[in-house]
Amino acid sequence: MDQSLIIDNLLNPTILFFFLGMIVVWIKSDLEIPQPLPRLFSLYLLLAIGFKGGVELAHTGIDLSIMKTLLFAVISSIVIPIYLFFILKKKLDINNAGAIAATYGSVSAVTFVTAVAFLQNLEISYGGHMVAALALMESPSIIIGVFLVRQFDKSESQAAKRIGVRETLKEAFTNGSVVMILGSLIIGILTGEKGAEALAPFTNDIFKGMLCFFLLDMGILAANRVRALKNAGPFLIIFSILVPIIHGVLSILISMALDISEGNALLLAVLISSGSYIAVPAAFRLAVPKANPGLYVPMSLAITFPFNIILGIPFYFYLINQLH
Amino acid sequence: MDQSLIIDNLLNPTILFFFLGMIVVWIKSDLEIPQPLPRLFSLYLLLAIGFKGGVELAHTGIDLSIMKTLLFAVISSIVIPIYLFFILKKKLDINNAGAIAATYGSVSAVTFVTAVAFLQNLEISYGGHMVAALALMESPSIIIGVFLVRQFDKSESQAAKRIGVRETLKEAFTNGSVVMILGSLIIGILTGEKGAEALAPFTNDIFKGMLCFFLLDMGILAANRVRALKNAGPFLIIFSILVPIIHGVLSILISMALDISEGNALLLAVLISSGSYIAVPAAFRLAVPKANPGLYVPMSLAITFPFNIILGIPFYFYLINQLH
Amino acid sequence: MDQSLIIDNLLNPTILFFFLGMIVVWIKSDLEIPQPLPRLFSLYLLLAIGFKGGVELAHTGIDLSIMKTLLFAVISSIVIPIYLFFILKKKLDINNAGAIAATYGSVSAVTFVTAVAFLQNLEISYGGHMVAALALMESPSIIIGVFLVRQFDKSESQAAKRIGVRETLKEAFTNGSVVMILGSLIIGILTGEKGAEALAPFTNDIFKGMLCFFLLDMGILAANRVRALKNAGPFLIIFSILVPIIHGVLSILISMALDISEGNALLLAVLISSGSYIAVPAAFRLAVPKANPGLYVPMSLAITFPFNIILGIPFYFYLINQLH
Amino acid sequence: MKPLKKVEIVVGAKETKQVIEILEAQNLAKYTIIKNASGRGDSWERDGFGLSDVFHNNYLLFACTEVEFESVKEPIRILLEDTGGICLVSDVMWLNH
Amino acid sequence: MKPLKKVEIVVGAKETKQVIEILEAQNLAKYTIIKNASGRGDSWERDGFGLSDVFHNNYLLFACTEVEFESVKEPIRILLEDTGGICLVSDVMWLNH
Amino acid sequence: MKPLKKVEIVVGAKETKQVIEILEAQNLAKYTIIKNASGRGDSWERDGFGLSDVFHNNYLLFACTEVEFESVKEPIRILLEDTGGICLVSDVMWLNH
Ligand SMILES: Nc1ncnc2c1ncn2[C@@H]1O[C@H](COP(=O)(O)O)[C@@H](O)[C@H]1O
Ligand SMILES: Nc1ncnc2c1ncn2[C@@H]1O[C@H](COP(=O)(O)O)[C@@H](O)[C@H]1O
Ligand SMILES: Nc1ncnc2c1ncn2[C@@H]1O[C@H](COP(=O)(O)O)[C@@H](O)[C@H]1O
Ligand code: NA
Ligand code: NA
Ligand code: NA
Repeated sequence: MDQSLIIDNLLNPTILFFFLGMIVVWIKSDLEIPQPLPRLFSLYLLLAIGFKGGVELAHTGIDLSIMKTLLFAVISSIVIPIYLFFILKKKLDINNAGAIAATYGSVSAVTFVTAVAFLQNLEISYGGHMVAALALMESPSIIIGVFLVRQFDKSESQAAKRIGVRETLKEAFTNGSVVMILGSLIIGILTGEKGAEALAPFTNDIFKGMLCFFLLDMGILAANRVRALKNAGPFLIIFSILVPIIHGVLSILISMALDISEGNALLLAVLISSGSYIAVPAAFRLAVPKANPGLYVPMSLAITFPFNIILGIPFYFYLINQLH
Repeated sequence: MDQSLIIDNLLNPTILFFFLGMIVVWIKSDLEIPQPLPRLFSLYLLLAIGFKGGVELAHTGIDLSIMKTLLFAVISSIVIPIYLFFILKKKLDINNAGAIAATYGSVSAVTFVTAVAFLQNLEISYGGHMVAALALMESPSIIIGVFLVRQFDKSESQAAKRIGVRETLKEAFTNGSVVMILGSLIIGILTGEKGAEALAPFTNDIFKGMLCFFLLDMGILAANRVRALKNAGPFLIIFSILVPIIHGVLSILISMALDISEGNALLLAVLISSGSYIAVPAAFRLAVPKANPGLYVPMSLAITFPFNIILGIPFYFYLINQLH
Repeated sequence: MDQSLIIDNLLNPTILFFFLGMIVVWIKSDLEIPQPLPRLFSLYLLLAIGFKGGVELAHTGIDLSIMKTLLFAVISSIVIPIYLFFILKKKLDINNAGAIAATYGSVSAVTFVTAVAFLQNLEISYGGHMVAALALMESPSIIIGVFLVRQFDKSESQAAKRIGVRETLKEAFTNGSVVMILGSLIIGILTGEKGAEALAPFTNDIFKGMLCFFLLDMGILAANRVRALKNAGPFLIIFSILVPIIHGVLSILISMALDISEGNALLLAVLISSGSYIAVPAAFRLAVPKANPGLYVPMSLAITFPFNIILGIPFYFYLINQLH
Repeated sequence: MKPLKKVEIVVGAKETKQVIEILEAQNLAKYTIIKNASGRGDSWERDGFGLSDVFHNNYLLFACTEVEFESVKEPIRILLEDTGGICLVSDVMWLNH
Repeated sequence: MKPLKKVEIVVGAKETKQVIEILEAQNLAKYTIIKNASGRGDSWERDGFGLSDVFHNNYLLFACTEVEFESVKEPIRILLEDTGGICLVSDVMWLNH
Repeated sequence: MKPLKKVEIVVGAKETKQVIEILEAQNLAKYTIIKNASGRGDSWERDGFGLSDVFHNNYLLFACTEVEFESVKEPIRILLEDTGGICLVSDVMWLNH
């Protein structure tokens, strides 16, 4: 494998700031990005990526090949939580099995954004509909995860009484990050070229810098959260690295079969292999309070996410290039 | 009336983000712009608009026509609270009558900023002194409102003892948003062309994007605040829409008579028709604590403000165009 | 002395916003930059200045003259706290003598950033290694200050038992601002030209605007903190103005002898004459809790800092020009 | 001054709405909330960081009569059984104005 | 340990200064403030959002002797009558150091 | 409901870690922290502004048995002697779930 891809990725300021964040924790520095500044960066990134995707989508329109890609994306987010649940059920209680399955069926917007920056560096284009894929993939696995838990959990859970099917659906589809990205996407579609140009200094020019800041915070967060996995045992750690690799590779093979372009294939691989740590915990806290966010959030946030942005993205890209 | 003006306005990303904010509340999404991020956006907008106005003003200088405009602006902010008070007194207690009167005598900086963005889209220029008008119009109606309440309220209010005339004046003229806009205006005047250029990427280029973010938050806020008016009765709701229309139209007619340019006439209409929801509640909370901010803030923030930015601005502009 | 230098400096928007901040406090306005927005600006400035310094340094490389400058910088931050300690010991208790000595041996990043903006205005270049000097000068004086206090304080302090030499070293070198600037510097070095260009809109273009915002907050802060010195007596007030002048002048003379360029000599003078108000209080709070931050922080923040950015920088620059 | 019960509840940020719904169901809609609390208990640490609410707690305080408290006691207990958190009750004097 | 009175006050963010002035008038200038509280009471809801302070509450806490509390009790009562809010008093032991 | 001691501590933001270390040393790792408190006491005013933690306080609250409190009482007293701050102890009933 072409090592220069990985090294190039590592010398990217965005990834370097992520490392800086991890170092901050290792040397026990008191550097922190106080709340709610991380929300500012994350809202900004969702707005920028959503808006740009919408503008792009208005330009290209929707054709059969786009529909194909979106369908693939949504189906993956339905199939993955089901098959993972039955594997996880053998090792874990029902609640946590459902939560972890939903986590990996859903997606990580930050990983997506980092992959977008990776593509921009290489000047490789991607479709605006990939942002739609991101938005569409957040919620389905939540519904499925909660449904599976309720199906198999025989105990009379209080939460199940309080939070019914409708509340779960509502919670899954109205999560802040889903609404922000979908809303910005639609606004991007409705806004003409001229409107997009007027926003470009905000949504495009300072994008990379904001991402650096945000990944600095994510590095701090990931390095802090990883501690919670001290007693989690090797199965879950291996799971958090193996699952993205398998999902990434499979996704790339299917993308090839579907004749999906280089850039889009990378983003799909990143979406499918990443795990959620915003929408899923929010919904599961309400619907399945007995699942332990101290477990499934660190898995996706502190292992899968760093793996993906450091090694996964260049590796997936290498694979795509080999197969093209 | 030329419908395309309204539709163009509605398809503006800034206004679309305002709608997104309202939708967030309607679908009960957990999306929120956590405190104090909205303050960041609002401080930024005051700084940017103030500074740009100052730079512009240093360029054009002050002439008789500008003095005329400023005088008109200040007089309107004195006359309006007086006449409104005597109307409102018939329907409401003295305290709330005074507060609502002051609210509509004063101005909304966010409405002003949105109108500026509207003009920028149409590439219509406006004078730097309009920012001075904005700053000058914030405080007078507060003084008058408090004075009227004290005049007509016979109860021995504790607040009147604690907060005298001097404290009220101080509170009215040193409100944070007044100081921020006036300060930035003066700094803009003192700074030369070169200094202004160095700041332009900050004050100009990212301006639209910051406004989008801020209007997203204002949409959430307006949709939340409107609930407080559930039991307010139809009079106040109708008042909150009728008053801006009347004030806007009157202001446009006088502007025509005074031969004020298109862009400036629009901004004046917006200032005069808008209502304050920052400076007035701050001062009234101290000087007239018996007035209910749960009433007069939602009126200006949740009815007048959305009305103005969605329909008012294109309507005023249409009218100005017809009369020119 | 060429008065126009001072007046030019005063009419700089950055400095004007600092004045605005002080006025806000004097007129008792309720304008405030709520927490943690000031941290956002300060983190941004450290990131931007560090990154730019690193990119510059990668360009120029390190030569003997740079090593000379860095050595001079570090030595000054070792010598200053020692000599100041023995002077201060005559007037104050050991704990506060140590804290003030460490304060003036260390540096103020904000003063540095303001001086950078001053140089940019005059289009005078400076070396990327000056950022390294800033980072290297933060910590040594802390170690020395704590060491001196422990040496001379005969009381069996509980803190000394809890916080040993190792903790003090750790605290001094892992302070958030040190890590942020050093980390960004190294990232800047590792990132190539292309990466730097992609970040430029963020790190360069909006830099001045962010500095304005930040100095507005610093003006508010300085004017508030100065009150704490009401009962401090004239010695400390005079100290806070005299010490920067003496250190600035001495530093300039040595810079001339070492043949250091105009821009770099100014930045050195600013570093050496400024006092820390972030790293030093953080470390002293733990290691020497009996020292009073209500004393040494206002000295550097409310007297030395305003003196330096208003009068010091143009004065040092005038002097450098005369001697060149 | 009038004797009342002060009830302090620490729960996850996401769960606060459910506590308030319990109060409202008994017409007990007077309370104060302090957001952004962090803490540790029997479950995972809530360090107050991160983008997801599940690592944030809220602190909720309300003063009410003993009778009023009795009316919400059991629903609160059942909720906390599910969600974790803590509920502390103490005697206070209310400076009625 | 020494018995003291703990006084907790929730008032609008704008009014906090007036509470502190009452304390300072009696040389009772030891207190802790937690800003950004939200809540509901008899008046309008303070949801903690928006640009204006009138939808924000502050939480103020001070420990003092019973005699000291008596000296500020009446002025606080009069202020709260005007501004709304709540004042709760309870017994605590102070771990004097 | 079970009787417990409620311990409230206000200390400088920098010192909070040391309080928690004291608790952890006694296996008392259940607590709630509210950051960004401001206040005044015997030492300099902590107004909650500025870039340095030394002008910020934290509020820490934990509920424990009397025996547990006795085990941390002396170390807390010694720490506060050095760092300033306040520690208040009161009786509460815990709604055990
Ligand atoms: N004994 C306690 N004292 C103070 N706060 C507590 C205590 N136990 C739990 N908490 C708070 O309640 C939250 C949830 O508790 P738990 O469900 O036990 O993990 C913790 O994160 C703490 O903030
Ligand atoms: N019974 C109560 N318990 C807790 N907080 C209260 C109570 N009553 C009022 N408050 C607080 O005091 C604020 C003002 O109260 P009010 O003036 O009654 O609207 C409310 O927004 C609450 O934060
Ligand atoms: N009597 C008190 N009541 C409430 N808070 C206090 C009291 N004394 C001190 N504090 C808090 O503890 C912090 C440090 O106190 P001190 O070390 O006395 O300056 C102060 O800034 C206050 O926040
Ligand atoms: Na996935
Ligand atoms: Na008006
Ligand atoms: Na120095």
